[in-house]
Amino acid sequence: MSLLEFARGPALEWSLIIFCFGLLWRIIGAMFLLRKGDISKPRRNKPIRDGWTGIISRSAPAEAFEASIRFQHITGYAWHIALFVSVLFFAPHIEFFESVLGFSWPNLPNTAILFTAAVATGVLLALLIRRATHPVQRLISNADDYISIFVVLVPLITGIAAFAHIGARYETLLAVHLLSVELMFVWFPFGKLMHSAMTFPARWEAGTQFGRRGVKA
Amino acid sequence: MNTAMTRVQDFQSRLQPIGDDLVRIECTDEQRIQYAKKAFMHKIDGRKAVDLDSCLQCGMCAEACHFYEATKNEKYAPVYKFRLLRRFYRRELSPMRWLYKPFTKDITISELEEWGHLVFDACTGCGRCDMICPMGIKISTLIRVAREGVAAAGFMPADLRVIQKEQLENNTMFGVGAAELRQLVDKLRADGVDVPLDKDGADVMLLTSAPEIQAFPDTFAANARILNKSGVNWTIRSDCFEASNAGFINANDKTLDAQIKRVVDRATEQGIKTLLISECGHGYQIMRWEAANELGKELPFEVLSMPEFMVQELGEGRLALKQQANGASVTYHDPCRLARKGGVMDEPRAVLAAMGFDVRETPASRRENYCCGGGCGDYAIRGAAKLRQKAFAIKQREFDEAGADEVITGCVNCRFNLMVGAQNAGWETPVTSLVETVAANLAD
Amino acid sequence: MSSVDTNPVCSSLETGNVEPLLHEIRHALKRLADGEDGTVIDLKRLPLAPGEEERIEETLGTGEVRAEVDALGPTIIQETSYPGVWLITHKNADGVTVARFVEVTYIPELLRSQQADIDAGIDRLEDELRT
Amino acid sequence: MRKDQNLGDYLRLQGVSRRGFLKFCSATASLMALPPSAVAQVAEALATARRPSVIWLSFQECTGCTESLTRSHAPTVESLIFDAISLDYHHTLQAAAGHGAEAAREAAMEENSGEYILVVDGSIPIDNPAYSTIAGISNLDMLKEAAEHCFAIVAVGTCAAFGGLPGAQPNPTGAVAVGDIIKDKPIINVSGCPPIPVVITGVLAHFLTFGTIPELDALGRPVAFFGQNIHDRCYRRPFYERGEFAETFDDEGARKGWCLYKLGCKGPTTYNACATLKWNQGTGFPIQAGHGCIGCSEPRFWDYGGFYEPISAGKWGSREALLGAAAAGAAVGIGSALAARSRKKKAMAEEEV
Repeated sequence: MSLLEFARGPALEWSLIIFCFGLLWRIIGAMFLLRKGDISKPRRNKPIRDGWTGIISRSAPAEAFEASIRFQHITGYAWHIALFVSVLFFAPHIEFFESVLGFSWPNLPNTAILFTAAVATGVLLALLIRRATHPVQRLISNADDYISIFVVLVPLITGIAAFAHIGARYETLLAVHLLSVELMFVWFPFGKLMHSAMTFPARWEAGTQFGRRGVKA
Repeated sequence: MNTAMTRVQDFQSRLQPIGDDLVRIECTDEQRIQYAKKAFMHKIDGRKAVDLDSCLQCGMCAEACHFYEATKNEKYAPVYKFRLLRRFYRRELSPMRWLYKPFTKDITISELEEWGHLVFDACTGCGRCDMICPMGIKISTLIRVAREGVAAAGFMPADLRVIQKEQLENNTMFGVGAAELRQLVDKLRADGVDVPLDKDGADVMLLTSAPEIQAFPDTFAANARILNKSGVNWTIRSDCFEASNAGFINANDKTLDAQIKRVVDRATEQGIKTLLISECGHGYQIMRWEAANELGKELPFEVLSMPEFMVQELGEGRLALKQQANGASVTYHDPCRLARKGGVMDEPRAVLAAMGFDVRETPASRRENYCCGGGCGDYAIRGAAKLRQKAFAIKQREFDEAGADEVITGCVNCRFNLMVGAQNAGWETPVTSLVETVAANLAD
Repeated sequence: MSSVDTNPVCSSLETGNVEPLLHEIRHALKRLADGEDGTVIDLKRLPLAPGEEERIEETLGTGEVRAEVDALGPTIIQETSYPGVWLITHKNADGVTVARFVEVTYIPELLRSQQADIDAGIDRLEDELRT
Repeated sequence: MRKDQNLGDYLRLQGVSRRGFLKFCSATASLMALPPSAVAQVAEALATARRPSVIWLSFQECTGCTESLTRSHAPTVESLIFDAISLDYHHTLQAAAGHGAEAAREAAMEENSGEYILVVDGSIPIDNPAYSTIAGISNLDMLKEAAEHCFAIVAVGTCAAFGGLPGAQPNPTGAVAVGDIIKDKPIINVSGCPPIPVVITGVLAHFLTFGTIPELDALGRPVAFFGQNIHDRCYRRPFYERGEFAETFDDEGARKGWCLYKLGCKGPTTYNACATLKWNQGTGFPIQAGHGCIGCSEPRFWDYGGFYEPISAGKWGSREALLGAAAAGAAVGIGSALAARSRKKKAMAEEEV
């Protein structure tokens, strides 16, 4: 079995199994802890609307905070948009998703993807440098933070290398790229990459809890 | 120096002579850690679990914290303040605790001691960080649990422990009890202000607070004048007038619940329809939003803050206010527990607008307003005075940018803290009370 | 086989290799004019889309000289419309192209009479005269 | 051509002029993927080259490789290369038969011991050597014997190079490649199913010209022909860059000649010279004909998933496995939450005591 076959076959299967297993384990394990309903008389009783407000409003900081967190705001958006465009709209990726999900969607030109991947890599490196140097981030960071950056950075770098044929033959680079993505899948449920799933229940709670007091989340 | 400032200084002096030896806690380090963990264990529910499991460690919350902004001390980042709780959660309650435990440090006694400073001196629980978190984590509620753990371990500042002990045991705060209230009522009656003390069968029961009676009797008087003017059937009980809750400030559930129960029982007994909270931010938050949940039953009465009550009375036409002739400008300082945590933001502005004030907002106001710097008992912690003063510089800058003639607020705690800060900083814009302003502008 | 049109819309295909090739020819010509050596480019080693070779031919055009060498099948040597740029097509006895070069030079080597052939020619001529 | 004659003399005797020889050298250099500037060097080498003896063994094969070679060559320049070598044994092509043929092989091996080139097409069964025999000699024995005194081995076709079709799962004969058996001789793998004929002749031309082993890649293939993948040299590559793909074999994209990646083209992982040398006298190659590359010059290409499955597609067990994992995860999640709840309750009860 070649490295590429291993990456495309058993490694992929097991990483996705661990991913699905861990994802559900963590979300359900956290949400199913005991919680009591709030019985204070709500000022406003529109929990669904407020929940959605929470999910949407936390996508952008309030005006009063904008100046102090502009760097995170801009890099946060640049990172996520560049990452998602690179992941979701590169033709070979779409073929991969189709093989897993069973449906596909239109792709973007490779030059556009190369640009977004370069942006994502650059931004992530900038964020890594900031994490290692900014006093607050340096203080609060633990192994999870650095591992999470690492497992996302490696697929980006190997992906660009595979695309540009830098360093090794295409099939080797492709295999390494796949393996690095699989490493990310495996790490995902156990580290803070889970924020991409947890953000919904967490923001929803913020929306409903503030909403019932008449405060916009 | 005006009389209000004199009274404030007098009140401040009451906070001074508390000796640490009065409240020394005798227990082993292991016991302290166990107490902290037990508090954590109690308070982590499904909601907090989701929050604790969601943190991105982005550090943005630091930018919302006035203590971090004032000092740039990275340990004041809100995310750091609940770190002990997060570690406990990861070790003991999180879904993946079996995996995390070997990689997560246990809580140590020296950490608990250090956090005593971080969660008491350097956190007013204002919740501004809740507003910035991109994940929607209710950070201040997590820090509050951390505070409960640290308090349970006996690392709360002695200043606060004394207050708690006093309220639990004597039902007084800063030495203010029924006698002091009666004394003030008598004085007001002599001045021609009627106060229906201990009147049975009233519809509205007013809660005031020790600092109000002691430092801001004019505020108390203003409440009475407004209530009398609107003509509601109200009362204040000499055995149950305190809105402040030392249990809340000190993060001690026993005291918190005892005080809530005292108020709810008395109000229920009297069959009152409305519990009205004078200018006490946390008193409002507790009675309006926490009491029912703490007692596990819905309250048989409604809870209103003074601004809400005034808007209601203005709307019903039972109150009328004089218009400002000269178009004086004011800035309203949102007490965090009334605004972010209470939802009362439109009402005070409506009342000020009804008097024709030119209301000028600070750059950050309403739900993003900066804390006065002394909330949640912080103003009573002597060791945190310097820190508070640094944070005051932010308020000063904000108020200066708004550029109004006067700062008005709806919480005696905020007012007290702002006045002390202003006094120390030599900043001269007057800080006054909303109800006092209304009382001074009641139309005949 | 070559009569089968495998790409009915081949004119729309482009590898993007044509233009760089033309630039390479231009540089080679300049070098030649500056007194440096000539250059030979092997067209069979370039990935070209169907139709692109024809485009190169069209762009280069035909010049004044056209010669055909008959050695192991025909070889067509065509000067293009750019003097100094020659298109050399080696075919086998069946007329199938086996190699194709662009040669940038004053005169392609293959046009010259070769010393070995001259020597052989002298021998043959002498034999002829002897008889 | 006598064996002691060099190629230059031989060609001259055939009436090939110096011009003709130069043309032959140009074509040969082009064939070997050498730069045009190497023609002089090639000419010099070829003029003095000795005629090599070649023994061609066919094992478990379909004769496609031989067909590829013989069908393609007309009386061309390449054919001169064949004329220039001494093909002493090739059981499909030779006139001799039976014992005579085997005798010729043995004679050639003896006469050119240590110098002859052994060409092999087809794989070798090792589960039971009797699965494939020639003149009663098993392929395994014949290969070992012929390889012992050869100069080098050229494994022609994917079967000889990597085990090929006979080695496809479940590999009933235990077919292996030449390189799996012979370890002490240089082996040049000319893979492909079949290989491009000019690549076969190109490798022979290299021997003829330089008498050395050409530079090889990690899989033992000549870098000159297998150094780049199809994708990098494909004329449809610009469509890949622009993200223009044929989605089916009869859609607008297919008609417009867009990239066949999504239709399973293995170009990016296949190393061969199809995109430049092309097939059928340079007419075209599979991608040009509208079908993706199937990767025939790569080891185990037939076991590599579907020919029409994109290379980036994952090959994994089943969605059921993922659903099962998710269900198990949910169960563990609920279990851990229930355990945490009971821990909490226990802790609370303790305090009340």
